[in-house]
Amino acid sequence: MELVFLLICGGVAVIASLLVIFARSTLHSALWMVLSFFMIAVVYVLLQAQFLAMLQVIVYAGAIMMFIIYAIMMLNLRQESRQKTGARISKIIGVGSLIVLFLELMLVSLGNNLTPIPGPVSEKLVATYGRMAVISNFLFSDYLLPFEVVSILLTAGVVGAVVLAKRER
Amino acid sequence: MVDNQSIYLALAITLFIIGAVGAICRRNAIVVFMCIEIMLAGVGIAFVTFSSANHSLDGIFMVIFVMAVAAAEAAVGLAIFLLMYRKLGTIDLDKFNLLKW
Amino acid sequence: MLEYMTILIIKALVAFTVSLLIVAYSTWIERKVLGHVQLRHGPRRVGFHGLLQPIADGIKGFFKEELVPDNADKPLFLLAPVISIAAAVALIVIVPFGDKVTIMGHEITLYLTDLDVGVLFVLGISTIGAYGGILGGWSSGNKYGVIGGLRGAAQMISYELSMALAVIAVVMVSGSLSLIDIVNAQTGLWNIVKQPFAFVLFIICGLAEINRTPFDMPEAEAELACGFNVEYSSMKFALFFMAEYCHMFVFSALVTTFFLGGWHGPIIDGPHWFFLKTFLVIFFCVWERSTFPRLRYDQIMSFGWKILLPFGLLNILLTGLWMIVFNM
Amino acid sequence: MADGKILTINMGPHHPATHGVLRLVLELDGETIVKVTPHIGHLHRGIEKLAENMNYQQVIPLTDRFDYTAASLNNLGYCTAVEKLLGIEVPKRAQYIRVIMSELARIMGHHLWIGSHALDIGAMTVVFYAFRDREMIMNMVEEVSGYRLTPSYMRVGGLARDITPEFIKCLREFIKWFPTAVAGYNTLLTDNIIWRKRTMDIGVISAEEAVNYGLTGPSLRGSGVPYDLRKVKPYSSYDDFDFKVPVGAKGDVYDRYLVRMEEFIQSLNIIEQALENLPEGPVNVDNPLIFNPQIDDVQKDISALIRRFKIQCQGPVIPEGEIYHAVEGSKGELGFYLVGDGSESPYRMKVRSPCFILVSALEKLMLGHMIADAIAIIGSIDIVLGEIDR
Amino acid sequence: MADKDYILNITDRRPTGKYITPILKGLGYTLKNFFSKPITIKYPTERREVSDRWRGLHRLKVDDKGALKCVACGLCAKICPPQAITIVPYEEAGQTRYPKEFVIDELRCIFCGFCQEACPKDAIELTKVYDFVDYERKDFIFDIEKLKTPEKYIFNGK
Repeated sequence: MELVFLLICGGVAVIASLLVIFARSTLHSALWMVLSFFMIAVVYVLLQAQFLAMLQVIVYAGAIMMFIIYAIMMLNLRQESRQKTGARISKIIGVGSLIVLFLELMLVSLGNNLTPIPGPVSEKLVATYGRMAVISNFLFSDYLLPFEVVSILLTAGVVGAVVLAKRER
Repeated sequence: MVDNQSIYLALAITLFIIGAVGAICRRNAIVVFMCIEIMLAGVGIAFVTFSSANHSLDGIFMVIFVMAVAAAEAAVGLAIFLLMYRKLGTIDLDKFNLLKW
Repeated sequence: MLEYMTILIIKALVAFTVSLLIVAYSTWIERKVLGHVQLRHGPRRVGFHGLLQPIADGIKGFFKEELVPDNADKPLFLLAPVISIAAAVALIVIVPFGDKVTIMGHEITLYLTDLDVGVLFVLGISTIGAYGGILGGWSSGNKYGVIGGLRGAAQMISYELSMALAVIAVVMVSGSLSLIDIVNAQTGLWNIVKQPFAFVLFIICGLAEINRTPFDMPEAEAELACGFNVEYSSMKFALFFMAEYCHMFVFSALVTTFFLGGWHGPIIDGPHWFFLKTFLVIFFCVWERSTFPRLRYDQIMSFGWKILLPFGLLNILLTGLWMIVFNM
Repeated sequence: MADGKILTINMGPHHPATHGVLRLVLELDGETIVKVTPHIGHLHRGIEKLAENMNYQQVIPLTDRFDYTAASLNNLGYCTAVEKLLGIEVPKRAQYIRVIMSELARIMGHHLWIGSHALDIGAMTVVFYAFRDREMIMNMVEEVSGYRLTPSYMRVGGLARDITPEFIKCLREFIKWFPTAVAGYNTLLTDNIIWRKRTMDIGVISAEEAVNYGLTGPSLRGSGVPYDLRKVKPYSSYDDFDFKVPVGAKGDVYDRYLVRMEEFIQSLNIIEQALENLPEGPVNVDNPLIFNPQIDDVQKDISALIRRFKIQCQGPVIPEGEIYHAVEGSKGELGFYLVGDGSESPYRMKVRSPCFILVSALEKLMLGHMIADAIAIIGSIDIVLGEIDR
Repeated sequence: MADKDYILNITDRRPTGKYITPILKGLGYTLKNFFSKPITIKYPTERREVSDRWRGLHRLKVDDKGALKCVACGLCAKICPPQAITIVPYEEAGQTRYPKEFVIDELRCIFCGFCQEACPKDAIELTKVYDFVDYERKDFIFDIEKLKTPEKYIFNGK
């Protein structure tokens, strides 16, 4: 069951991601992107990370992609300029080396079965509290500092965005 | 026979590479931005895979923080694109050769 | 396993049928209530007091001419209403109609699923619904549509935040993200008493999310001539329309769940209380629509960001302090 | 759209908020209006030209169709202009009834205004309450004239027929009821924070600019200029009545709104006074060249028959000369410029329609506001396309 | 504009402050109206009574003997502002004149009632029939036969 879902969702995610690159209209790219994120959210669910899946939907599909689509519409990028710059040497080298990297990584990941090291979250813990409770307990104890740092980062991001986008009058 | 975990990892790697290829090949700034998000998503899957294999939450928290960073990145990035569009009339990255304005 | 699946499928069918009937009849309620508020009768030709009107509308929707504008982005134009309705219907999954009942020896829960992250699911999926509007407006190639879509997107993003803040306060007093737990936490005292400010905040933001009157920016018919769905006709328009009412139903159900104690009520708990409260909230939606003028786009934005957001944060702060002081 | 890219949109002629067939070409920067080009003429019927080939009586139904929301006021303006040219004075009773009819018409016009204005801003219910009350007036107008929207009730030299007791009964009921209805509109709109947000400080025009643009009526009075022809140049016994002219101060949409809301009450006040002091007597001038003899006389008296033929075929013969006469319409100064050349039809009829001039101020009012404000502004100056295009 | 005591300054009516109460009042007002009786009628099964002076479809009156009162003087055709009336008179020696043709184009007609006012024989009147409908333009050109019985053309909801 899990495998079937995984293969379907993973496949769709990969295809959608490819279409992000190959779609002509920027808006279509963005929409394929949304689909891809959705599928990744499903993959997170399969990995028992419902919280992450919902975050993925809310943050990526809901907020970030909405921003991007908003920007695309505001800039009115209906069709990209069609002229080709030709495959530059640097691009070919880049893509080539990426493909090599891809093959290497695939070999590593498919070849070796990684042995799990048991961490602090046992099945029992999850069963007693529920996944969300466990996550929140850890988030607000062990990971409090990173959490606060991230909030500062977000604030900085908001301030930066406002400063940048503010029209000089 | 490969187990599920390897497939998750393969998916993560594929997404990462697709994102990287897109980031290299495309010139539209917004598409490049989205490709980077795909790379982050691939990394995220890898994190969660390991996390679930190891019964640890570290991977999940990593992804949560990555998402927060991505959100901040989106806000600032789009503001920059807007500004760039205002300045140059395009968001083609090849035309984007100013170091400061 | 087989028994479990069968029950689940039957439950899903029943839940969706009931929900979609309510959705269909909320259009009837809307027209009837608006009619009577405005000293009219409302529909009354089709069936007794127009009770068959939704069906007549549906049939009419099927037989209308399909129009696709020339400079429309055709795939997106077709996709947009589908996204809209799909996101709206997906929300029905988490609506808790009632508690467990025993039918023919089987213990059946009157909700489709008890998601651990139910609240997040609501917030996430409701944003997806906005894509329908924004894409519909954009893809029809109509300037009014584009403006409507842009307004819809901006409004959605802005009010999602305040809505989340209102819900967080509820989650704080209930101690769970699961809707079932939230309802169960209100056995004695409803959240509207515990969290009156969050209630007001949620109602305001919810009205903005479902694009009802003081905030019906995307389709402000007076200024944008119907906004995002201006080029839609026939069943595609009907889908948008249904999505809107479906959102209204889900919103009402959520208000009931979060603040009005769900299926709890005097004498006997049960789904009848849930439906009664939901209908009251739907009535409120229609009623306020008939009363208020529409805000302006920039006013909605500044209202959301400058008033509701700080208000929501303050509410959370006060709730937290309250909980610390009284050690709940 | 953003960033200096201008989006041009056509608002109208098919648009729910342009009050008919006004076409506005709006140039938008984001949602802010940077240029407004009104296009008019979609409803042009050539009434001024038509009038040149009709006798003075036949023009009356045409005048109904200028400002069809308040038709009796147009009748009044035209008839008083012709009477002035003829140099006759209608009996006091006719004058009072004319005042009642035209004030009812003003209320009718304002009803339509408040309904559509509120509907434009999103308050969809007010229009039905306004029409409930407008319906009462319509019934009264129907009672005396036989038609609801285009009564053609006035004639050169008086009225078509006298009013009926039923009319007076209805009118008394209306006078009793109407303040409650206005209070209802106030409940729904005046204090409502959303309404205030939408109307305050929108479409501001200063008193000086308003005068320079030639605005009249409530749109001018909203800017604080107490110019009301009923007080400034009283006609048709308006100086007999005691009423106030409401003026605003800022000249924004809200001030214009308040002015009109107050005019509801003032008009009702005038009607009440006119009804209480309604003199007895005939309703037509006793002038054999103008007064159409009764049907009973016609069938008995050959001279009456001849007079009827004369009057109906030819109408009153207007001496050579020209006249400009204006009345205070529900939208502003409604002026009739008539040139008589001694024949049965006017040599030239020119209508100074207030809405035509109000449209010219649209650009001034709208620039720098948003689309949503544009429709609030159109609503606030209360234009009727029938009067603009004529 | 000598004395200005008629000016009523309304600037002091601009309300300040109040946010919540007006909104609640407005809601209360609409709720009150929700429970009041609708004022609309269910046309065409219910019809409102129009006034006696109603200017509807024309009728050519007949006298006691069933003959048209009209003598085809043409006054109505002359006064008619949109010129909707066409009359062809006919007269035999020693007889009263009567209209050979009397056609009113009801699509041109603006129902001003001037014909009724002009008629020296009280032969034409405007009835209370206001809702006559048909499918083709030619059906609205009413001749003598149709004008004698305007009641037949009342819309009955079919």
